[in-house]
Amino acid sequence: MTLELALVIAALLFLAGIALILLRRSLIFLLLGMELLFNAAMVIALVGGARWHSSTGQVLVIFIMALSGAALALTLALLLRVKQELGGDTVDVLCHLREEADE
Amino acid sequence: MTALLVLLLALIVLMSSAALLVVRSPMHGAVNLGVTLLALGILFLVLGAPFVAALEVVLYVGAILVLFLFAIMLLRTPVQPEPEARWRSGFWWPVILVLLLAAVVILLFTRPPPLLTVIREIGPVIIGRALFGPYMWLTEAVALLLFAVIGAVLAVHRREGHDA
Amino acid sequence: MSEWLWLIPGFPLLGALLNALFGGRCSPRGMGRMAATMPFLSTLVVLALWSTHGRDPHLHDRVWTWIAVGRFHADIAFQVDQVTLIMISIAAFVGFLIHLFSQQFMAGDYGERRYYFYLNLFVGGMLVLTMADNLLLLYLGWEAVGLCSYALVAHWYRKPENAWAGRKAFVVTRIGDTALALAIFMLFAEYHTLNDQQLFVAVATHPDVLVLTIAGALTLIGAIAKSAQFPLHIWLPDSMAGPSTVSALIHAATMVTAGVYLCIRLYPVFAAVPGMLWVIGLSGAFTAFYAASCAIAQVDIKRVLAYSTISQLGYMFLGVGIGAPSLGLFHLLVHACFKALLFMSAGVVISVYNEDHDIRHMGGLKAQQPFLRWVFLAGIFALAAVPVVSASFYSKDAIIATAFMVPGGKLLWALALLGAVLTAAYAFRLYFLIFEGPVTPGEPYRMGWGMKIPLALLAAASIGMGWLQFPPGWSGPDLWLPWLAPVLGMPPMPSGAVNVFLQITGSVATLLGIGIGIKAAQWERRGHGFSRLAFLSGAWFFDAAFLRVFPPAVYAFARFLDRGVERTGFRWAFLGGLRDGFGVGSQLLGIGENGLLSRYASGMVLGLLILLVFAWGWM
Amino acid sequence: MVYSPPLLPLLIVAGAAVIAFLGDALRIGKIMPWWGGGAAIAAAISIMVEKLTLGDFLYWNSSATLLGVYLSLATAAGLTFVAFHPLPRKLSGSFTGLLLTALTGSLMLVGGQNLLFLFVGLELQVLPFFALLAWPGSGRGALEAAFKYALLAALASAQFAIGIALIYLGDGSLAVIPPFSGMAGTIYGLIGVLALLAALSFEIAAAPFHAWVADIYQGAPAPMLIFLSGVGKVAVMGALITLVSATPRLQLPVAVIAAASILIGNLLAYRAGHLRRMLGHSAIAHAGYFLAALAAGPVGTIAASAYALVYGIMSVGTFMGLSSLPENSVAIPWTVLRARQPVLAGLLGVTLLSLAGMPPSIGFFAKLFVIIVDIHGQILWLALLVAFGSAFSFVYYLSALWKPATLSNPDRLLCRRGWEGFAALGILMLALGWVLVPYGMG
Amino acid sequence: MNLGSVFILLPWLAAPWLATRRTGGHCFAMAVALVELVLALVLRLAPGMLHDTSHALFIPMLGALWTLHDGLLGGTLAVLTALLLPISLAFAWRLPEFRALALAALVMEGALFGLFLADNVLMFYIFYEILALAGAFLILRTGHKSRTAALLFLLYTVVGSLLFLVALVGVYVLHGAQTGVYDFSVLILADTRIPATAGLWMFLGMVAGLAVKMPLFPLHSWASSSYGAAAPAGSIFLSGAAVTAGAYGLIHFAMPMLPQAALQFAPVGITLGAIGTLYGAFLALNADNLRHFAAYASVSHMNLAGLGLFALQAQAMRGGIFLLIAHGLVSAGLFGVVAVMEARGLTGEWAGLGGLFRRAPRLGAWMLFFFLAGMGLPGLANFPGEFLSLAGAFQVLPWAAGLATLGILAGVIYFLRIYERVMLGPLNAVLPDALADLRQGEWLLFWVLGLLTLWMGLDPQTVLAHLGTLLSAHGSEALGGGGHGV
Repeated sequence: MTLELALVIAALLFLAGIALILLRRSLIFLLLGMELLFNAAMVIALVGGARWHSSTGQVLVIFIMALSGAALALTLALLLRVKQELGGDTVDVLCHLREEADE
Repeated sequence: MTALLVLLLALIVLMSSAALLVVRSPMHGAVNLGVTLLALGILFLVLGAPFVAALEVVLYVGAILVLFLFAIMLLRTPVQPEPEARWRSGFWWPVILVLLLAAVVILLFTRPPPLLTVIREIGPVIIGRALFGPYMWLTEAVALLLFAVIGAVLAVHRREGHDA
Repeated sequence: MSEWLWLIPGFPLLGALLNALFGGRCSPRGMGRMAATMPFLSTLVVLALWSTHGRDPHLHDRVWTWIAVGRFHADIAFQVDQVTLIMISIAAFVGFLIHLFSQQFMAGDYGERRYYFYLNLFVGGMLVLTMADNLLLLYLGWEAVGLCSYALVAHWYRKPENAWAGRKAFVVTRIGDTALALAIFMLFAEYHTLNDQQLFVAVATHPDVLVLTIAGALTLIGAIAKSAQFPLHIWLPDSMAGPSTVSALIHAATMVTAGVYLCIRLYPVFAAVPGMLWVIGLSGAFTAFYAASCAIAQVDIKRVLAYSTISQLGYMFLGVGIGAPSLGLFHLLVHACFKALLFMSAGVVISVYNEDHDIRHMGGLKAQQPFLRWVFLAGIFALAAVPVVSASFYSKDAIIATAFMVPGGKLLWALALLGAVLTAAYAFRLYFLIFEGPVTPGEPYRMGWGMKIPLALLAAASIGMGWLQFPPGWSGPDLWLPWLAPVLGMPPMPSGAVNVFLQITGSVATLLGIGIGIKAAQWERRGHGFSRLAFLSGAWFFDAAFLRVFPPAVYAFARFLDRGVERTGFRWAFLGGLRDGFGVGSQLLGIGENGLLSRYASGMVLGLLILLVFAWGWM
Repeated sequence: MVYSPPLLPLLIVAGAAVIAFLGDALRIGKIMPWWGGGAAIAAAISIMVEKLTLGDFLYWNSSATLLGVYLSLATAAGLTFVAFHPLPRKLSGSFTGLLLTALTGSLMLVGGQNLLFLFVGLELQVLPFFALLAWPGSGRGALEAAFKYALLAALASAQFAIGIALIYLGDGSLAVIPPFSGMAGTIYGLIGVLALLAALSFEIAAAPFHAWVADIYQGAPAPMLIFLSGVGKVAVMGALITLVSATPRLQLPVAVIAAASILIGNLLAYRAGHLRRMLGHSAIAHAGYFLAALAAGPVGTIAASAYALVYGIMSVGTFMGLSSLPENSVAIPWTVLRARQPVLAGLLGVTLLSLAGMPPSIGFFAKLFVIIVDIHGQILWLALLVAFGSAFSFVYYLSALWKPATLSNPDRLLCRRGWEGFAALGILMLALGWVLVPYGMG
Repeated sequence: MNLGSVFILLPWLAAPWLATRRTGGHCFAMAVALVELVLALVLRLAPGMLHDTSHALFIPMLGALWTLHDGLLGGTLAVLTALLLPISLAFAWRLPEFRALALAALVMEGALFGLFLADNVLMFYIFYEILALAGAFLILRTGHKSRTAALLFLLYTVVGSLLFLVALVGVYVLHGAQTGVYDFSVLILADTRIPATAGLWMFLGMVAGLAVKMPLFPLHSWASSSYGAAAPAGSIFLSGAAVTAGAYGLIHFAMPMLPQAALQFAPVGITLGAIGTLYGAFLALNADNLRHFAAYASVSHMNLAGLGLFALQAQAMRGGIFLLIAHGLVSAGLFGVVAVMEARGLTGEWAGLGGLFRRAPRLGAWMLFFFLAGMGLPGLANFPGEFLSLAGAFQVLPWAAGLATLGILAGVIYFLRIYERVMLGPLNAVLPDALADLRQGEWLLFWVLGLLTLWMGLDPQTVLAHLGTLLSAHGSEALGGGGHGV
């Protein structure tokens, strides 16, 4: 039962992450949502590790952790520049590149 | 027993992520994320991964969340004229999308194959052996990546980029 | 057998080519001389032919292979038999006379070179048509003369109505050409040959009645259109817009007879289908009557003659239809002479009256133009078939008489006889209005020898040509029918009391007609002649109705296809629809591309969702 | 794990990357692009040497070898080209390092036979672009593009992570080949594979994961797009080839995604007013053609790798050409170009035609292979869709070719050098088809 | 390098050279065109010269791509092409866009030669596409310089030809699956056994690709805008030479590959051809200017040719091919007339014309000549083709052929109506006073075209006799006579 429940937690994390990314306006929250997604992946990997009694699950988690951390650091750096140069930290400020209404 | 604990953890995750969804201040968001991450740390312990649990607390709560906090502080505008809108414009379609996604995930989990219930703990030694054994070159690759991230962040924050 | 038959059409065609090549370098006068020489040379060759093979001509000359694919084989090859010999004699000789006449008549015209080009081409085309040994070559000549007819009717192109008349002539005859082409296709599809003689053999051995009926009907349509028979006669009165010489040559002597000639040539095909001949006869008899009834109400000198031509051609068809093609051919010959004469004379009359065609504005010309009066009168005699002294009496009346003899021929006979009355009437009405009565002076006009000789020759022929073949029961020359019998057979001839009755009724009809004609001329002068009868002068309103219906329908259909189908269907609906459809699709999809990050993420999640649904369905 | 020969190319590139990062600090950044180019060529040579050798995690099979050599050479060509471009003047050491890191990731993607390996490769390939797209001196649009790319790519990475975690949960192994035969046995594995497909489809901008691509093409500096499009996407295509050929059941979803991409990409490109956006949208369609080849099953693999290769070459050609124009050009100023850079104009023209699939350019042969394998695989409808899409693409490629445009900023037209390279690329694009054909069919 | 390759590549090499010139190039282009004409005649009259296939670019699985053969049909059409190019260039001589026109036409010529000589269907396809692109370029850069028209032209061709490609690949894959030999050579592909339904679909695809070029009826809409937009001198080449590519592909590739399907398709093809003939005729009747008129007349004729080709019957096919060639000459004459008029500032709108014969009788005479040829007057070039097509098709599908025969009637209606509008009647007041008649050079050109037209009409057998052997070249009895008979 534990593993299934852990998977439910992963699903919860996944859904929450997706909801954050899709619904929130502030870019920070979008990044928070991203972290939830990575955590969901980690939970699943650990469930897998537990299921197969293998260390691979944990190795996977460690890699995910490292890579998501790296990505996050870089994205936050970009976010700071976005704030400085585009003057905001919401999705709405990223609106200059878009399909023109008409040619 | 463990099932109850996990259930409790699930509740915590549910509540904190729900809170994450609705709180206005990024700081509150970060705190809620922290709660979630700590709950996950416990979950990792339950799943027999003490090393990863420790890493979760140390790396995620300790490093990444702090990174967030710094970023939030750097981002904060001195004067907050009005509370920002919580949701992005065009709210309902994504909501429906999320609900549908939830429905599909639930449907998919109605037919799970049975999972093994006996959880054995796998300690840091084994993990370390794995990381520096078969996965050594991958670990090196991640090292390269971190190296690259340093270079990248440096480049991203290079001020005089505009040749001005 | 005779490798020089091609010279006959070759000379005029060469003339046309020389004209086209060097026309710009020569004076129109010189061109005219050259052009006139060519049919003269042809005539010489024809004369040589007469002298060498006149008794029993059977000549063939294959020049080169024209089109040969599989069994579809058509040569440029000429053949001459009795019928052909008559036809080429007419075409070459009358053609030459008209060239001669034109030397003075057309001098100084603004399209003189062009005129001679087409005139030469026409003679050449007509000779090819008549001499062709296969249907395809015949079709070539057929179309070539149609073209020349168009070009010459529209000769004075600066007046839009002339150009229009030419076009009408070509288009209406082309209806027949199309039918003829279809007939050729059918015959080829059935008998796999285009050669006349092989075709006749095949038809005789395997008569497929259905095919022959349809093909015969189509051929008949072709002949009718070319020979201006009802209901496709409508082009001929309008084509009087051309010079009178053209009317004389093309619309009286030669081209319009091509239809009759075709029927005579393909006589075995028609004869193979029961009833087909009678239809031809009916068509001819009705046209003869109908056109005569119209002619009597015309006031334009050339239109009188045009309707008269239609009517006379009707008699020729009647001749073919009653199984007497040799009589039809006889009348064709006679008619060629007197109608060419009448048209040329009419041209002079019109010139005298300063291009006024209205016969009510004429009168008493006999004093001013005595020579013209006499030759014209000879033509009128022939037209009216004045007994004994006119050629037509021997040809036309023979046809009418024979019609009485064939089964189902009483109706045809009655119509033809009625037509004969009317013919005599309008002929003398015409003559009296122009040459008799109070004098309306015209311009002085002096005919040169170049004009007088052709007129005199033709007048003589109009009177004397009939003496080739006396009616049955008369003692006298009996040259025509026996000579033609090897190719066309002997027609059924009346004899005995019936013969006498028929000859008397024919003569009486003519005399009655003359009487009516003289009266009609008087009525006309007083202002209440037949021309007041709109039904008759409007040719039973047939032409008007035709014009009211067909051209507008064609143009409307073209407009419909253009606006309705091409522009609306293909361009607006199909291409435009595609363009707009793509545009709208693109625009709708572009909504997703509004730069909003969350929306992009939504797209990805949507994709994931679809894949997950997919997985769910898969499990 | 000890050193195994197949790793050699990766080690060369990674080592060179580390040195390049240090290059700035050592003030030898100026020569770093050349250094990187040399390293990439060395990697290409070593890949050819290592052809068909099997390592633990990676296998240089024929398509991997082909794409690996191509990726190395394309990076080398791009680096030497960029060496003349003003954009990476500063920090060219870091620039080179990041590109070599991305190349490392790309090679891992192409040759990887292990999901974790692929994941690391993906991250290694994607992360440098976060920075590269927003390279200093490239303006606000580039920043926006970079951030959008970063966020969405992170989302895709998360999906990828979830995907491999699920597969691991289902199969207990991270190797690509062995367990996947039983993939359908568990729902975890199935969902996992689909998540991988979604993530990789995002990276090659296949619909409906395509939304980012036009914005990024529009905003990002053209020199970076040489690599993003001509290297990054091709590498991900290589990973997709590995994944799909190992998982036959994916053919149907791949076919659906391919069809959607062809339709949506072409439709979007139809109205795009901006040249770059048009190219972005058409890239969606190209991803569709690639996937269409992949959907044909085993026979499609070769055609798919050929298409990936061709697509890469065309992208390199396009963006090298566009790199010489001012960044904000919405159309190609043909008249000026013809007068001042005729070779460049010729290259761009040939490239556009090749993208449209005009014979006898390589673009045509690539599409021909796609059609052949689709018909061979009995997915006629997809073959027809490829054909129609290709025909439709003439509309927008040719209007890009015909649209009269003036040069907004004539001074920014790069005039120095490069024409030999352009000419070589153009000839390559015309002639390679003939060389490629035997490979593609053999 | 054998002569055939030189033949194909020479115009392609000349074109870039022309492109680099800023001015002039007239004589160069003309010289190349004339050299090509000589080469074409040499290749046509001495056909053994091509048999050397050692230069074939052999590629596994696609076959020997660059193999040339010396088909009589291809050679004949190549002569036509080579003939039309100098004529087209001569009519364009004084145009400001001469170089663009010459460039496009040279590329088209090379592509046409390539596809006439190609043995490999893929090669044919490649040349076919290049032809389309060059044609679009021609439309884009000459005359009205209409982008829409060029795009429409290209799109129609490209969509169609990609369908052709899909069908071709279908045959190729089937053949490969059956024999293990993957090769695009038509000689090899013709041996494929193809299931009836699939074959029919494939044939439809091929017809869509090839008929669009002719253009056959439902696929014709590009024609009027293309011919209407390009400079008339360019339209000469476009309508006279380029259209033959589609028909050639049909005869030489599509039908031999799928003979059974071709036979099945025959009634549909004949019907479409018949409809198209009349449709084009009626549209020509309602055309709003001279260019569109000539365009629709061309469409009408090509549909008649298509009718002949689809009938798969000895007379009809030869007639169709003959009409194709004749149409090249006649269309050159028609568009030549338009070109001459446009060179004198006459736009071809009806409102600006009328009574022109008075000013330019030579032009009027030639116009009438080509109109007459166009309406299928016997003795001129179109007639043998039209008549044979119809006579042959009549044996296959009488009612449709009968319908198409009405085109003979329609021809006289629209040609004469337009002639009357342009040339006859009173002089239009808006016509410029100083309207020159034909110059010496133009007059000579018309004579060349005219004599050829006359020769083709009077002695078609010279051409037809050679066409007789071409259809059996593939050993395909279905086309030679086993189809719908002789």
